[in-house]
Amino acid sequence: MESTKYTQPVALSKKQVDRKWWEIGDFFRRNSLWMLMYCTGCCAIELPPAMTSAYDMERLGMGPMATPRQADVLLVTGYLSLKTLRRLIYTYEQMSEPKYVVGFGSCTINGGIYHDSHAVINQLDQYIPVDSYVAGCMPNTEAVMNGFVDLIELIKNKKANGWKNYHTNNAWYKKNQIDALGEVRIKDEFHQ
Amino acid sequence: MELSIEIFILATLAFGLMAYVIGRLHKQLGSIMTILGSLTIFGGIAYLGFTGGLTGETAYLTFTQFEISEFGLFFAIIVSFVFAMVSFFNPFFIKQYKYPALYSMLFMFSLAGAIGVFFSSNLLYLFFFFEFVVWTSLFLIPMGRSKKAASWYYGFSAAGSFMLLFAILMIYNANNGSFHISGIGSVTGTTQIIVFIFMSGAAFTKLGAFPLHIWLPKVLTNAPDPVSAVFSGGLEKLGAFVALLAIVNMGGIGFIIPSIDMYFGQMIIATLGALTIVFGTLMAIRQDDAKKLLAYSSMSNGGYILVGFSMLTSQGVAGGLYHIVAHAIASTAAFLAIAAVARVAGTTKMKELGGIIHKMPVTYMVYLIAIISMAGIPPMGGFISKWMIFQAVIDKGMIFIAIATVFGSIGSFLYVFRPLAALFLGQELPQFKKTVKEAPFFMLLPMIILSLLSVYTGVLPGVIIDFINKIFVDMQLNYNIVMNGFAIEGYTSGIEGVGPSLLNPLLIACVFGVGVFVAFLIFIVLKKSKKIDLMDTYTAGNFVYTEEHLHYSVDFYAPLERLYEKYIHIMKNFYKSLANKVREFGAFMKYFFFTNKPEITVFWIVALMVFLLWGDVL
Amino acid sequence: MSAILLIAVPLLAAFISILVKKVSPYLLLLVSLFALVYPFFMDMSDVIIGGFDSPIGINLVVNKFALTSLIAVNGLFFLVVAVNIAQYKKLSSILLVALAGLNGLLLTGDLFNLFVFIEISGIAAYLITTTNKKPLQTFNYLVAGTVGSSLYLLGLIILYNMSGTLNMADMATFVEGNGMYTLFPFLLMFIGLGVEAKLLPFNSWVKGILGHSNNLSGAMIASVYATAIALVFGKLLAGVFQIEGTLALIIALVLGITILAGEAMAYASTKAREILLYSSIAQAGIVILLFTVGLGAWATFFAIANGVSKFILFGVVNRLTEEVGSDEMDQLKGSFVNNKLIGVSFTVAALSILGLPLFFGFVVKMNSLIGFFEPDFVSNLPGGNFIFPIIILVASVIEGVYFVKLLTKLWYKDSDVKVNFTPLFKYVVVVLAVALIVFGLFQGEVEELVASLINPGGVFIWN
Amino acid sequence: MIEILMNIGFGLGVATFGFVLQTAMGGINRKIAARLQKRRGPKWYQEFIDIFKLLSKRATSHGWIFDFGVIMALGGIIGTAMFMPITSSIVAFEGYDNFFIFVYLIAVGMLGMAMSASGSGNPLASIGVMRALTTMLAYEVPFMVVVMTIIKLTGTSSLTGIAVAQQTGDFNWFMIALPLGFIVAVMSLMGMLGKKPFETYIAPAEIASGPMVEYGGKQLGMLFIMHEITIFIEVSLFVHLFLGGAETIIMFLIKYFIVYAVLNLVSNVLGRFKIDQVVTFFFKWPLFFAVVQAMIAIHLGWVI
Repeated sequence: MESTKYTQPVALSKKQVDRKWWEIGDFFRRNSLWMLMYCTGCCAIELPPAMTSAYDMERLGMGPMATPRQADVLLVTGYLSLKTLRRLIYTYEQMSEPKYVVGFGSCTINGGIYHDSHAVINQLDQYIPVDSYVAGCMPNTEAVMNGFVDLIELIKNKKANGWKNYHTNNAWYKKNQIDALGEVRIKDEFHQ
Repeated sequence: MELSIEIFILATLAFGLMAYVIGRLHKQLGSIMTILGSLTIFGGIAYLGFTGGLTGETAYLTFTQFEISEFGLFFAIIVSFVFAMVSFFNPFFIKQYKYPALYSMLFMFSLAGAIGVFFSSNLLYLFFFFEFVVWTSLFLIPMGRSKKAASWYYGFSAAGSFMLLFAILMIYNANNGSFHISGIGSVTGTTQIIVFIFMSGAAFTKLGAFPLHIWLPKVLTNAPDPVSAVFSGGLEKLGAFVALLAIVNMGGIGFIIPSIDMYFGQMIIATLGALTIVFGTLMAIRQDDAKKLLAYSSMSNGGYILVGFSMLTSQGVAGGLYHIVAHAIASTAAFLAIAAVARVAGTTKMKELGGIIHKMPVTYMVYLIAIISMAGIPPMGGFISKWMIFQAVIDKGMIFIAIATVFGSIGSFLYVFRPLAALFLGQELPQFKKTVKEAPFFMLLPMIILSLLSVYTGVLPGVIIDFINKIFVDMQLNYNIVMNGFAIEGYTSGIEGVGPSLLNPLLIACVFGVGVFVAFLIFIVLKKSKKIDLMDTYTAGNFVYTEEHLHYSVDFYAPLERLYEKYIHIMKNFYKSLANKVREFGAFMKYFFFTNKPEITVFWIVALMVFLLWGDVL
Repeated sequence: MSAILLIAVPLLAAFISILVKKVSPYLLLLVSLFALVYPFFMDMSDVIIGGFDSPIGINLVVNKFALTSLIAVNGLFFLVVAVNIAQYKKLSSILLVALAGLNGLLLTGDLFNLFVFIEISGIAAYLITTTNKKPLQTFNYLVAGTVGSSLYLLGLIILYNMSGTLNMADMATFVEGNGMYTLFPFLLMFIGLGVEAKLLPFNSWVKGILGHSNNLSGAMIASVYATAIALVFGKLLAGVFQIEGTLALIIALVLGITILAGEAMAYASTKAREILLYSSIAQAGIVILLFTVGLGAWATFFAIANGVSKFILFGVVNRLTEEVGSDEMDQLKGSFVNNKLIGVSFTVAALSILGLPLFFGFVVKMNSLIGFFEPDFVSNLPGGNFIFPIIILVASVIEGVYFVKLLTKLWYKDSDVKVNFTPLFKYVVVVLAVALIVFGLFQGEVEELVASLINPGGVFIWN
Repeated sequence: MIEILMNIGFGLGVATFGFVLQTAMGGINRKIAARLQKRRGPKWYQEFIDIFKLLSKRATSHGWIFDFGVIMALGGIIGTAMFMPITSSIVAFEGYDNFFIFVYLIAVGMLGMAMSASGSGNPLASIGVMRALTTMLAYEVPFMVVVMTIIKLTGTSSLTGIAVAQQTGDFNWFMIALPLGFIVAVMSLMGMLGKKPFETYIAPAEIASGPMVEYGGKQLGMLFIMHEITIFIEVSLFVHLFLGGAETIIMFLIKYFIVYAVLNLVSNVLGRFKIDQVVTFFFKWPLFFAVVQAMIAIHLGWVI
């Protein structure tokens, strides 16, 4: 039988307090995933059904957002040319932390049908950390929804740490990015 | 201690002369004299005025008479205060002027004239000082950007002051050859209407009210920066003074319109005041020059004063008077802030400026407080006056006037925000990153004082309300504003069981403070945010490296402006074509009478003779 | 001491100066100084010439009005001469004749005698304007002036035929009794004098003369002659003829149009001299208007104030024009930047004309206007007491605009115009400007002075 | 002193109540809208989650004015909400619930937000602010005319005073007494709340959510709180002015819900105006109706 005697509660260390707060935060974060849709590829076509009455992603607390500052999840929907990669990285770096990335379709995994194109990158993971992939070419809407649920699970289990990896392995990512993009000579496309 | 007001006027003139003499030797020293002078005058008048030590005896200027009235004191304190505050800017701007010594002298002279206007009990000499102000301030204007503004100013001012003169002469005629100021109230019948029309005309020109407003934006834009502040905060108030004499002192003019319980004359003034508000607002919204924008805002605020006065109720008149104080403080502060920017940046065009806040945060705060007051937002002075004017307008049930006042009030929000966004905020343009730095202490000092006063008048209105009540007693008006503790008890209820609605500015300020405190707490306990560069902003993935491309300041309200841009030049064109008509008439006469042929003369002589012989003369 | 000396001495000096050319300039200076000083010591009595009593013989009227006018006109004359004589030595005798003529105009109490002096001073004026080197314009002036004086003479003949007198005082009583019949001759005389006094449709000569004037002729015609003629006009209007009814309407119309058109024309001009000359047309209109409505006392001073101001304005502008070579406003811009003292005086004169406070012009204009509004003042012109003040005020607004334009151009533009003014000219101009300020400041004293021109009945009189 | 502190505490309570109420209401209405579109919709407390999530994130800041503006915005709105009566007897500062305080004090919040948005250096934010202010100019004028009519009729500008005047039977509910004015007020309220068709200044696809473009994390969270309280203030104003206020808190909740839900439903079936269409729209019919209503009520005295 447990003692009913009053015991002084053990003072939590700062780390523990932070952890508790983090867990609370994680609850909110996984129930309110605001997306930034980087719709350059064909997989973007799967998003409208996911959003509307058929699958209704709003019930997961997800919704589209206008700018990277406001968003939590970056959806990369399909193939990514080198030209857009620059912008993707720029956008990803503008998002406020914690931030997650979901890659759509085979293009973000291995290049998909564009795997041998000189203008397209093959593995998104080389350039920015991806937390969850939705495979398929193209993936059907259930798969997309499943991908989101996976992401929610990952956050719950504290495994969606891509954004932390981006900090810790920043040098590696940067190197890959620069290798892919080459030296950028243009300062500004329209107003040189 | 007792001092006569003429001592102050003479002292101001003496300071002006000293400023001139010293200014000839050393520019800055001369302008420092203006600081000393106007501070002395302000201090003296304010101190003696409040302690009752001011007398109107004349020992030297025996040709005129002075009387110390509460409303004269009210205006004199405000205007001399504005002069004193602006004078701090003189030493920093004096180098830009063509005639620095003259500038210092005329600056003081116009103050002397203004004081003379407020205390003269002899209407003729009231006019004397009125005109004196006109020509002394006239020569300050061309030291700024444009020389043309001066002739616009003179044209309108002269028209205004001659209207005043005509009214004064009518009063003189009606009062059996007496020029005493009390005669304004005692004219009757048609004379009263004529006097009212002409005096209001004078007030309108000085106040820059529609339709006699054209000079105001021109002058305020092109005059030297400190002079603009003086005009907007100080000299424009001469118009308010005349308006007070004409609209309030003369009482109701014409017949009463029954459904709103308004006199016809006052109704006209209120309508014109409302138009002033609307025109001023619409024009201010579309300006690109910050000074011009503030100029139109001055115009629109003048309209509030007119509307307030013309209501002829306690709240209306008190609101008008309060607005004079609030606007004098706020617009002086705003103009000074812009002047401080212009001094370092060299321009007041908003499309050429941006991100000044990062180098001039104090100036920014001064401007912010000033515009909060101008937009009539608590807890600043402008809120209280606008509230009273609103209440008065509603009380009368005047819908169209109400529309104008609301429109002006919301509109002011639009235009005052414009410099804030385009000039102070936004991207920090590279050309200002090095050159611009915060104004020196002696420029900040008056601006900060003005800001504090803006807050003070908005939080603790008691002192000014008391003063206004004293004015009511002094002018033998049956008005009164009741203070209930710190609250203004404005609107007495007509329905039983419902208490009157109170306005407690102190409470509002406190509650606002509490709100900000709570918000600050929320802000501070949360995770610290990452500081990033201004250029690191959302561009939909585009790479933009030029600040100008990320700075939105040209045609700020373009969609709104498009709706009325066809109609903006109506009044200006009217006056321009009037001037053209005069010119055409002159050219016509020249053509007909001034050829090089004596035959023409002979012809006219003969023609006139024939005409006379043919007619019924002989 | 007799007032006749004021006419006789200059005439005598004129003859002498023809004989001894070398001393003539000094003689001129001396005589004009004498003419300036002498009135201060004159007795206030009528002078009868030729031994006949006044209705029959010619008399000179010496009264306060005459004295004031003499001092003002002779003073201005002296200054004009003193400043310019070095340049125009040859004109000495003519100027002496002019002086005699002007003094005669102001003194005489006889209408025919007045005609004689008009002719004398007129001829002198034509000769003075020859220095403009614009013979055609001078010729025009000559023609217009001659027509004018002939009309005056014609009117006078008719009057003489009716009344049998030429004496002003006598005529006044006659006119009072026969108002109706004197209209036509009066009108002829009005037109005749109107030519000289620059009233509107009869003044086409002004542009030719003043528009091309030089240092001497500009100041002489616009300042000295204008003042003298205005005062003479005033003498007739206030002392001899009473105007009312239809005639008043016509005169009022002429004067009103003169004032407004003068200002409008000045507004439409871009040349500095033209602006000034048209402005002086308007000013002349105002002065005569004041005389017409019976505000003669202030009108006298109005004329004087205007004369002083115009002396400065024309003097300065003509000198500037001489140096710059053009009187276009745009060419003259910035002229005062390097000539501050002259500039200040010019500004004072201009502001005085505008009637701005601190300056003489304010006192004069204000009191003239107050005159209209005195409770017991009854206007003899149609439109009552209000129309004319409004016309004057409207005119003042227009006037203000172009003067301010002129002033800002001259002061505030950058330029390297450097004009040398002789020290004497500078001195004179500054003294006059100071005088304008002093008279503007001591308003009480001015008012007393003016009051002395008004008899106890409150009506301005000339005798 | 104690009393004032109590009042302030009370006021903060009102603000918190407003926040909770409107946030819940927002969630419920998202649910309703979802049901309308045959979706399940989010949880009713979704808005709370969103806000707390934002507060928990690490934000970016563009300098002190960026943060200062946000604090000023939220502070101003909290301050305004503290004056808001909930029922006729539940008022934090009795007698001081002047209508103009709400109109003007709310403006402090707006100004703070506008300032902060412009301070971010993003042109889209400035455009959004420009549109917001322009819209404000449009809807505020007809609304104020209607309110002025009410103030003129009841003789008080106190919000509880107006509500009581309707409850005691001096007037019908103003939605009945001033039918034209009511229609105008509804339109204005939609403008105030930034509901379609007047949500021009947010326009996510066009100008990337306008003023909010640079916000993320706690600043955005605070602006969301501010937004919720603003809506609370505006809808409550409407309830007190036109629906006779509320005697009890239950009545208040019901009326509040109905107003908000109806507006939400209406806005869900509409598209979006362009900004100049917003202005011309408001200055055409609503202003006209407002003036006609004022004329009828004040000058003719025809109040139902």
